[in-house]
Amino acid sequence: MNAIDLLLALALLLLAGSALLARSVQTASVLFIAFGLLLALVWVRLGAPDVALAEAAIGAGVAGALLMLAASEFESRRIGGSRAAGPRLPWPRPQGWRPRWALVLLALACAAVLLLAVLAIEPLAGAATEAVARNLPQSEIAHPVTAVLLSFRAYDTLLEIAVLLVAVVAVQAAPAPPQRALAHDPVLARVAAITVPLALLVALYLLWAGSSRSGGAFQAGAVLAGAVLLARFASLPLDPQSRLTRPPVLALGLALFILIGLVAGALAGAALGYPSGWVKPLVLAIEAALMVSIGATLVALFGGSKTA
Amino acid sequence: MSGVSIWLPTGSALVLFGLLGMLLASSILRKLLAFNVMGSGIFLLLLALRPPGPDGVADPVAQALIITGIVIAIAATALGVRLARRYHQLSGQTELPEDRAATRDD
Amino acid sequence: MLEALTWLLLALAALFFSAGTLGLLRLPDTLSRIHALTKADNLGLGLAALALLLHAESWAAAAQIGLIWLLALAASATSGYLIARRCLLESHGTPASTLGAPPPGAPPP
Amino acid sequence: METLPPTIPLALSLFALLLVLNLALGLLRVLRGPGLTDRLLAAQLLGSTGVALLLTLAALQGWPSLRDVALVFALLGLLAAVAYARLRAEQHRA
Repeated sequence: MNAIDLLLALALLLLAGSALLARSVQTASVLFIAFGLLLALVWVRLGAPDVALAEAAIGAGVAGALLMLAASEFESRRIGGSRAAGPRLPWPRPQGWRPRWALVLLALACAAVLLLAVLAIEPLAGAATEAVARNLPQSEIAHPVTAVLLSFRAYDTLLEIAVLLVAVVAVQAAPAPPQRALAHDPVLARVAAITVPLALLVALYLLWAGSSRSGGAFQAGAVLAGAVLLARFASLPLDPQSRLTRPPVLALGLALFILIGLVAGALAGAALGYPSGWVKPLVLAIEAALMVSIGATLVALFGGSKTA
Repeated sequence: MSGVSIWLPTGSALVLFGLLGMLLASSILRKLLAFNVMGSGIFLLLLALRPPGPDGVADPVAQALIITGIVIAIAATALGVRLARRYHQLSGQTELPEDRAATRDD
Repeated sequence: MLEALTWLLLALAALFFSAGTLGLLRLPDTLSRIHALTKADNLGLGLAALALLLHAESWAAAAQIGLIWLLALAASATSGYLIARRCLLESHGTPASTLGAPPPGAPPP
Repeated sequence: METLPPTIPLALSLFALLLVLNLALGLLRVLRGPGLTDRLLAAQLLGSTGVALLLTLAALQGWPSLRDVALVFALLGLLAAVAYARLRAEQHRA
């Protein structure tokens, strides 16, 4: 089994290095997607399927597509020759960057210190794991990660959703450049017509699965966003008016979280607590709202839609 | 134990790659990409320092922290990408002025 | 019997995956490499899925494995088509006028 | 899993190792591949081999949730290719 880990680690470093050294930013973003998928496999090897789900959907899928969109925008103008910045190669610069040795040495020193530090740390074998396992029956949520996210450390998640909302407000404040409409592709349209509903179903399934095993609002929201983006790339008329990315939908998750946190918390005697017996429906309600808001947020972060 | 310790050097190396990328790359998008690679390295260290229990499942607190981290990273990346696109739209540049100056001096 | 069948299916799957990798390593041009990857690897995936179906713990799990295989098949066929098309367009220089023309029903780009 | 016949875990482990080996070798080729398109094959490679690896590990370790990860992999491999092909198509028409 260690051979698998070793090969995965080598492949991961290889992909990270080549993504950073790639000649064009487009190539770099393509390799970054592969890096994210490989990292998801590494999470699986480390026993963290929840993280693997989030990484595959958000880290590889949405982040990669985001970088790819910007890269194609930047490089298309360059190839189109509309820039007056003097003669240039089709790609930014042969190597992308030139080494400056002082900085390289500084970074090497930082990494060396980091490695020495983490090697010196005695791994905390299961202290938190035991604490979670001990309190799990009391939380009435079967899956430990979901219990941590929505019960034990619910304030963390609440603030995280608030950060997402702030980010999307900031992104929408900077207007996106207009996007060109995509031509119709019959093969893609047919495949997407089957895949998109399936992806929506998978999102619901992950949401439901989160209460008993890996899954939950974040992963489900990311798959939802992936489905909407896929529909957009295939010029399918899913959400043609961009209703999904309007403010009420974006704020729904945070609003319901706060509301339930206060009302149910008052009944339970602690803010963000849940009265016993009501935990499962309340958590599921919060997660459903979070899924919709997170999906909408990721789509909104991606930028304005333009239908053909 | 030995299975986990492979990931400590791997995570540190990813942090190094990300750091180098953020310091040396001139294009904004490359810097964002490097930022994400560096973040992945940190997450890897976080989880590698909490070895999985007897059932093979990793520490749920560390998992929850990393999931939160991934979501925050995408929010920051998206904001950076949008600002870069806006900057490109207004100035036609894909690099910040100080990076352009630095690479021109070399 | 079940055991022997599993070994056989996994061995065949391994053979196809290896063939796909060999094709990726040795074939001369991009289009052939796409072909090696999308065909051989998916056959390998199908055989592996069949082997794992034999040991699925429930009907739901078996259905999920089948669904994943179908989805991977559709995804890889579509991606293969899209990538190959893009590759062709790029190797032909001025793409929009020849191969990249949108179909009659589509709005003008 | 305890219900598996004795030699099956061995077969699955060997198969998983072989898949990772294929993955690493294939990646080498993809990284050296001359064209930009060759690089996208990295995502493709991870799509098919990654799904197979996840399904194998799901059976080997008895974690059904790994099949959910495989499902997401299959869906997102498509998204990557589509985004790439569509966005570049746009670029060439510009």
